[in-house]
Amino acid sequence: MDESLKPIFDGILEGQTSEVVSAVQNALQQGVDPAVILNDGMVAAMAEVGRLFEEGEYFVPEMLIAARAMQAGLSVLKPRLAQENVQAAGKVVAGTVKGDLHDIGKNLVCMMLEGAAFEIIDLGSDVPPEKFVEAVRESGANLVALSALLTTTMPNMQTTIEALKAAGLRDQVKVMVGGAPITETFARQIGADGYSPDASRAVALAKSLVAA
Amino acid sequence: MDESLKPIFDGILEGQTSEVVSAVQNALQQGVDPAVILNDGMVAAMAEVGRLFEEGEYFVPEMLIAARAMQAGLSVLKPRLAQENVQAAGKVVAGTVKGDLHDIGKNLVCMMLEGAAFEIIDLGSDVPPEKFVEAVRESGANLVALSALLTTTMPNMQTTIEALKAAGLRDQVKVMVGGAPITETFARQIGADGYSPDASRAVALAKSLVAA
Amino acid sequence: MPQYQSLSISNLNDFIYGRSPRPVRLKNGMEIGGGVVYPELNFTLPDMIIDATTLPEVRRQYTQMIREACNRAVELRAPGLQVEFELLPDQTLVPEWGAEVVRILRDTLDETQSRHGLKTALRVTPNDIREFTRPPLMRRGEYVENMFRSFTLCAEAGADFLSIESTGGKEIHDDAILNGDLAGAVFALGILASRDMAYLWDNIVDISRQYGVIPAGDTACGFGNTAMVLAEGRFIPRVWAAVIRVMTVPRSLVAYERGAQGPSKDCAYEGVYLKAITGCPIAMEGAEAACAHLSPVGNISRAVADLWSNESVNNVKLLGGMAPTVSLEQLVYATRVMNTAASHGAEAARSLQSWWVESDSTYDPQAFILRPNVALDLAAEIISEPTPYLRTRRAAIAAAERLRKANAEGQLSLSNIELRWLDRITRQAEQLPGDEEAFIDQMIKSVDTNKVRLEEYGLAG
Amino acid sequence: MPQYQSLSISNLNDFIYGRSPRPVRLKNGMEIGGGVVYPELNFTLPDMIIDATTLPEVRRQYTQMIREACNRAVELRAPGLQVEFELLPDQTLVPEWGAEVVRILRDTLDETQSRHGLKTALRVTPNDIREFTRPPLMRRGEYVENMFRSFTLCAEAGADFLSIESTGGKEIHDDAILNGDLAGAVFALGILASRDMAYLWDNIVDISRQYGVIPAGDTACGFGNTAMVLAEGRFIPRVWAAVIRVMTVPRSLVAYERGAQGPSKDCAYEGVYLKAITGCPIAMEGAEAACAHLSPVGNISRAVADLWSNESVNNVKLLGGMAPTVSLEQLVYATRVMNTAASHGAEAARSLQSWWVESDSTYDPQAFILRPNVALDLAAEIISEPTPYLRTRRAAIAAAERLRKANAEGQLSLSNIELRWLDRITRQAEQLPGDEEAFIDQMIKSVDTNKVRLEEYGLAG
Ligand code: B12
Ligand code: B12
Ligand code: SF4
Ligand code: SF4
Ligand SMILES: [Zn+2]
Ligand SMILES: [Zn+2]
Ligand SMILES: [Zn+2]
Repeated sequence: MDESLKPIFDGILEGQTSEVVSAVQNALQQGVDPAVILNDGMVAAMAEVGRLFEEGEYFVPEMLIAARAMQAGLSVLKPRLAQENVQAAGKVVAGTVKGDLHDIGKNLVCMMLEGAAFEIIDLGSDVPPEKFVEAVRESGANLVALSALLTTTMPNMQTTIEALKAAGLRDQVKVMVGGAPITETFARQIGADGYSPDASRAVALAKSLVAA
Repeated sequence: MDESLKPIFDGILEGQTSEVVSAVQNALQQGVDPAVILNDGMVAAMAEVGRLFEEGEYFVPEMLIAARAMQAGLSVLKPRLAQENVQAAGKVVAGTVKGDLHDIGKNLVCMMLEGAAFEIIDLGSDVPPEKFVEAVRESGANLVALSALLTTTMPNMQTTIEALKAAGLRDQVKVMVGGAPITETFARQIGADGYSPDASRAVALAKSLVAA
Repeated sequence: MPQYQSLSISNLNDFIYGRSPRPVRLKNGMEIGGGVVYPELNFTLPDMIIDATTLPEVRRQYTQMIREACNRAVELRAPGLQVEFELLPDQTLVPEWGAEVVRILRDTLDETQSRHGLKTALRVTPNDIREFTRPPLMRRGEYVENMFRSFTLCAEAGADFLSIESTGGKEIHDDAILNGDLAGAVFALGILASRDMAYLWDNIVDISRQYGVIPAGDTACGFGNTAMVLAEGRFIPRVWAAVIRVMTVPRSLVAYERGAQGPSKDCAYEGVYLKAITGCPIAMEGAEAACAHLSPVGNISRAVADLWSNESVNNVKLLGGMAPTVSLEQLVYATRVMNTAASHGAEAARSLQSWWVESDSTYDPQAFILRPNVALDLAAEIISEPTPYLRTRRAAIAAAERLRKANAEGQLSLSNIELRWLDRITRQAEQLPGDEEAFIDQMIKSVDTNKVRLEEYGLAG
Repeated sequence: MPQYQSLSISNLNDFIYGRSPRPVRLKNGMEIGGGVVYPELNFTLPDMIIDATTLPEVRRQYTQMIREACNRAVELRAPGLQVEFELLPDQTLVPEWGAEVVRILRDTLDETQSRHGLKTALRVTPNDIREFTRPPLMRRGEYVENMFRSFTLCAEAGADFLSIESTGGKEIHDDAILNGDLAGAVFALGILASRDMAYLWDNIVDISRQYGVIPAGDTACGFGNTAMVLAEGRFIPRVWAAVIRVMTVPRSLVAYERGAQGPSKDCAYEGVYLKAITGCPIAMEGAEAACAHLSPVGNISRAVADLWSNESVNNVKLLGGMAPTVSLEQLVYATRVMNTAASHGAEAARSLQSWWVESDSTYDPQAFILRPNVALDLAAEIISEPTPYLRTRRAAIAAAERLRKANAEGQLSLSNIELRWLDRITRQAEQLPGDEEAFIDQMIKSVDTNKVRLEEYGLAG
């Protein structure tokens, strides 16, 4: 790893917001490529955070602190990324479907995706199909992430996918779905592009969907 | 009840084969309408057997004995029914679908249907779709009864229904399905006409299907 | 109004399943907490939509579920059967849809009772739909009106017990859990939730009186079980979830201070504490509720239960039958052994209890804090404080303390990571002011007003 | 070859769960019947077809089921885990398809063991596919070859135990059950099934020796459980199903006489008798197997179990997780309390046992005949006879007798209808000749040769 990236990496791991901000500024001054700062510094750090989480060393509170530190660093980096035309890993419109207020699972998925440098437009919970359509249209997102926790709101995932179709937006986005009652089979049935049983695997899924 | 029907009714209830046979002969000699003997004597007796079963007074062994007595009486009656062009309640092709050897449930359903004066063509178990098609074509049946007990043979019900369609026979028959893993929802999904969770209700279902 | 300044059960020997100092008796003679543990069955719809077009299918589903369950209960000669109907959001948003299901259930229960002599009871749990406005309006608006109308219609339609899983304060608490933020959790539970409970339960108790039904109790499900599920998923530390559970006690106690009589809700594991404090009977759930959520407390949760529940199961087909019937059978067997042991005397019941307790309590701090002796000790500490805020603060301090001690004495073995979290919790707890107003002032500054309307809790001024 | 002329367990005090006189030990040190009761988890595919095109989905399903179950077993710190893979017909018809699944399961079990120290065992149960010819060819033809090839390939692929639910004699027995025909049932079990078992198990024991796996045992599922399920549906009397269960003992015993070592199959409730006679460990199932079939023996079946199973569950989604994971959790809690009680000494274990026994045994004759004391008595009577035929005859006479006595003494309360059936059974039993040849001659005349090929049992000639 580049010398100047180490403090960014460590700062994120330990959730030290101001250290990360100044470390990013330093690196930029030293002329490190913004894309390298992003990928080899920040995303790599969040990947390590993810690994520590998988191993049981970190819990969500630690991840959230790391994520905040990364976001702070990112806000410094963003103008330069835009200048050099570096794209986010993907742009995701996320939400819990209509009638359903469970949002913790969805929030965790968003947090993890953000750590992997996806840009998130989080519509919250109880989101009607029209709102998903509108958000996709306005943002030009290439991914939609739907969550449902109730057996009686699962069908609203299908309704949402159909609304995207009707609006002519279905081809522009990949749709991923999740939540406790959802299965791979159900995802296939309703014409979603992918399903993941948890937030960690949701990141891998999102990456593979945008790559496809 | 007609005086001459009473010994038929009682004979069936008590499973006395030879009594039933001679009682049917008597009634015919006395000029009782064969359709009346069938419906008010025999079918009514089997309905009473069914009621005793529902109440826990009779078990299957008693029902089987009653059914055998009825069959014996029926063989005496049949030529006369044919002469007068009295139709069976319906003609049923029954079987357990391909790959599945569970047949007890199906056998009980057949027994009950027989008691309600349906004519049964029992194809046994592990019956491939072609055999169902052939039997329907040859017998001119108006009902098909499919049974499956394995989650991995349930899909063969659908295959069978499709084979009936492909053979142009789907409109001629109503298809009823059952067996432990089957649900109303599944029955609807595969395009069956009816589902019943047990043998007693299967009779009511069969009657309503042929009436429809 | 009793403020519960001392425990209703103070002797560990009297703290046992099936028996409560203040049993609840229904008109049909069924008594909860009077010596027999009954199964409480809960079921819900499979994957489907509820709207005007699907109502016939909704009716068919509930009819099938209740009929098959009642049949099986009769066949297995259950000593009695309680059924819980937890309304789905749509069934509270349109109160008529919920009440209609109540009537279906009531009819079959009554029929079963009159034909087969099976004693039956029906708990109805409308949904807290106030969150459908964000931030929620807690005391006014259409959602509040429909929610109370749902209670009224369900009472009229034949409920014996009314419950709710109310969510006041949760707007703040979800984030507090995920951030490991003790002050936030205390503010949510000790201030917001407790105030909302007082408002809500005054109303529910009123409705109950009016319709002659029994106000049964509330559950801190959205707090304690959210934390437990997150801990099972290794999203948060187990000690944190355990401490939160104890912190929910003062909040759930408010329902009883306002007139609730029990049985508490199955998923309210804080019921163990409520029973010790109030003497009211409780419903609990454990291994037979794995269909609804996995948990680390599958056996220990039986220790002082008066009703034994499956929490909830969707109406899907298993090889042995529909899932609700399968659950019913499991609950009947689970309660049979409890009642049989109890029929051999108090000592036998305590032996069985002790094996359950021992079988779970060393593995997980969330199980440990359900130990009857631990619950008695901590409950006493909690009610030694005068207000919900101070009780919640005390709960956090005392629970963390007790877990640390248990680990030191080898009754629990916590990892170093968990131990570090325990210290963090204690440090945070010790910073909580002794003065409620001071605490409120401090918290109001940091609260995210996009998420919560403080005025709805009588707070902002 | 031991002919088991006396009981291996003769003292009721030694007849307890978790302990068998002849425990079975695996290479990894896991011992069944050595003092600890382990969960045995069984799972199966959801509604889907198995053919060449769906094999990837089949793999995905089994991989998911075993991974989630192993994870949960580790999280709950199970003392060990046995998994059973009961092959579906297609997986035996094409033996490679079954063996492939065995390999998937083995790999995950091994990985779990090496990474987390969880002791694991794998039972594999090929399907008795001989019935796919009707009437079945029992000893020759393609189906027989594939069935044995399935045993071989599964042993190679990593099974620890081999079992089967063999169906020899069932061609006759199904009708006998439904007709209440005792002589037919005795002919099916005491003559046909017992002869087929000897043939089959000589082969399975050979294959086991060759591949270093353990021949575990057979179940009279197609006899005893068919009758139980029919009795639950009120198709046949409960006393008839109870007597049939006892009559299956001599048939299932044959596997042990030919070299099987246990643990017997979960669904073989006759295992209680087999344990008393052979001293081999047994698997049992009860309330936690309601997912597979309802039963009247949910608690009493725990009394002398060495493995505790869910029988089988399809991979559908419940609210709490996939159904196999839910089952696993339930089994872990059920075994925890057994092992905890036992850790307090033999008397504690016997107390727990006695409550289970008492909780079920008065309600149903099928539960009554599983009472440890009743099983010991009847098992002794059974093995006092020299041949499977005479043992089966004795089983019928003694079981009916014992049930009548229990009813008279108030340990059971049978309806008049059931009592009439009991008399009918005894009358039929008393007409069975003492001479086997005479019985065979008598039966051969009435057997429906469209259903059975007697020469396949070495009979016709
Ligand atoms: C916490 C909780 C609540 C909280 C919600 C808090 C919140 N802000 O979300 C409260 C108390 C408010 C609540 C309310 C209700 N709940 Co609730 N609740 C739960 C509980 C216990 C845990 C859910 C949770 O947060 N889990 C933790 C998270 C991290 O897991 P997760 O959501 O599954 O998410 C993970 C994965 O699924 C995946 N994922 C999730 N979304 C997505 C999206 C994508 C794109 C991808 C790829 C992956 C993915 O990744 C996540 C992280 O790994 C579940 C029980 C359960 N077994 O799930 C019940 C449960 C979902 N609730 C249930 C019910 C019935 C209700 C109520 C109707 C109760 C009532 N009668 O009042 C109300 C309905 C509210 C509404 N209108 O929606 C039932 C549903 C039954 C049914 N018929 O469907 C459940 C199953 C409980 C039960 N067993 O009965 N509930
Ligand atoms: C008896 C039985 C057997 C007997 C079958 C005897 C026979 N001649 O049928 C034997 C031992 C041979 C057997 C074998 C196997 N079985 Co089996 N068996 C059972 C058991 C215990 C009872 C079935 C039964 O007869 N019930 C009594 C009858 C009266 O009920 P019923 O069939 O449900 O029928 C009623 C209704 O469903 C309805 N009905 C039935 N058919 C129809 C049709 C119509 C048109 C209508 C309207 C209604 C209707 O009316 C009937 C009367 O009310 C079930 C358990 C269960 N929970 O069902 C397992 C079960 C079906 N078997 C199972 C398995 C796995 C097997 C085997 C693969 C075992 C093995 N590994 O070797 C083999 C497969 C054989 C094969 N190729 O098909 C599993 C299926 C799992 C899965 N994945 O689907 C089950 C569910 C057991 C379990 N819990 O694991 N089995
Ligand atoms: S955990 Fe279960 S019982 Fe509790 S609110 Fe949530 S859904 Fe209802
Ligand atoms: S009852 Fe269950 S375990 Fe036994 S053969 Fe039938 S399917 Fe297999
Ligand atoms: Zn709840
Ligand atoms: Zn609940
Ligand atoms: Zn089995």
